[in-house]
Amino acid sequence: MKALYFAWVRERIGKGEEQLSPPSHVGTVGELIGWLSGRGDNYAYAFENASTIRAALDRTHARHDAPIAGVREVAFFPPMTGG
Amino acid sequence: MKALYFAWVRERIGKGEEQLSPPSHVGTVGELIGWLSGRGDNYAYAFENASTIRAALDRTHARHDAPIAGVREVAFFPPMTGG
Amino acid sequence: MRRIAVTADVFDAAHETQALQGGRTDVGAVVTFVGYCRDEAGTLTALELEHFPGMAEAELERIAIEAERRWPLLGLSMIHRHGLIRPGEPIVLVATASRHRAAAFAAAEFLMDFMKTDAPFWKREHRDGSAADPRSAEAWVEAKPTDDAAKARW
Amino acid sequence: MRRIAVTADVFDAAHETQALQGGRTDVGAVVTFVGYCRDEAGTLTALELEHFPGMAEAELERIAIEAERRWPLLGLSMIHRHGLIRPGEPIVLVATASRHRAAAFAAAEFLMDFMKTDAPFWKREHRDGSAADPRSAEAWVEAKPTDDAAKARW
Repeated sequence: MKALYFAWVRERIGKGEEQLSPPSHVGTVGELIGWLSGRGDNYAYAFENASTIRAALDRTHARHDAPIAGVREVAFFPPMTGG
Repeated sequence: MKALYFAWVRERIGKGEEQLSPPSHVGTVGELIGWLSGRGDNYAYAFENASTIRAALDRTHARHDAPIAGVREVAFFPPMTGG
Repeated sequence: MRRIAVTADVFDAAHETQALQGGRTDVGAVVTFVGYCRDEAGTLTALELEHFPGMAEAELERIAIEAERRWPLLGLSMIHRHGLIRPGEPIVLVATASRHRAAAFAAAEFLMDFMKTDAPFWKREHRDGSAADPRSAEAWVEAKPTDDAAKARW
Repeated sequence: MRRIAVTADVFDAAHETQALQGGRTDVGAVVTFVGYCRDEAGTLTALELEHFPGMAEAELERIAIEAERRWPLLGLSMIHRHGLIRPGEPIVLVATASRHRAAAFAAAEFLMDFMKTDAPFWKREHRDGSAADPRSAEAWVEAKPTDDAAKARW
């Protein structure tokens, strides 16, 4: 699974994208955030207020309870501030 | 007092402006409409649905109960349809 | 900046919008509305706009001042044409500039709603079918109850 | 006509509006919104817009399709810039064409409200005072609760 990070999520993690291979018990967006947060201080910092983090699965907005099975690309980013 | 007529009020009366000298008992816009309606079939036709007729006194919208004392110019016209 | 114009000439909407924002760095939002003459599926050949000279400008200015009182505007334009207007041509323009979009949108709708009901303009339709008597009374456009309802929102 | 664009280039608002109405005789109303970069009383030197390529265009299209479902539109344009934007430059444009003004106004506001909250763009401010570290995390613009409230209207 490809992961993309944007804005300050990208800056805190320290990279814009990477390949992820989460264990099989990680079934939802929220669980993926929890798993990532345990991978290091940079991830923990990026996801410290997990409820504010937005996610997209294959370029469609997704809630934290959305399943990630079969997803090719997941993206994490702060609330959007365009327009 | 100068009177101006616009749109189908003008067409029904048959002129765009004229000088009026209403008698002293004609004190309001509504009374002026009543007095004009008695001046001929063209006026009666123009004002047949008096409540739909709009008026302006010295270029400011006025209700039918507005007094006309001291007014230099009165205008009568249908509801507006610009924009 | 407040620009009010009543004119027989076609206006350039882009020029009017540019005049509101051009070169400024405090304007965050510009909303422009342009109303055009439709041909009503080919049945309308022109609109003829009669107006009350003098009062038309004064009324637009009264409406503009009220909008400036209600919203923090950095500029506004109101242009209304009169005379013969062909399908596809612009009839009316309203443009508002503000720091934020909510004020610019609200003020533009307010200006249009009040312009429709309070500015002394009257539309007559020229249609192919009524060519024999294009100045018949039936050709005057009737005021719409929806326009009064739109004004009553404010 | 539906035009969606995500671009680093300055766009020409007049050209976009013209594309919606030019030559047509069924369009009665065009509403154009342009959002500009403000200098915040001289303290902001530029905005930097990060975006999610691919998803940004897809999300604008989803929002556009929802607007077309809700209102009888004859055309719409949505343009959003990314990259470095200087005060006075346009950031975003939304334009809607319809027979009547109510639909054009409502759809334009809807498009802006959803673009603000759903399109994957993030603003970072470049300020004179933070020149030593222009890429500091503090420079990211925070999402406004008023934007969520504006979206919730619909």
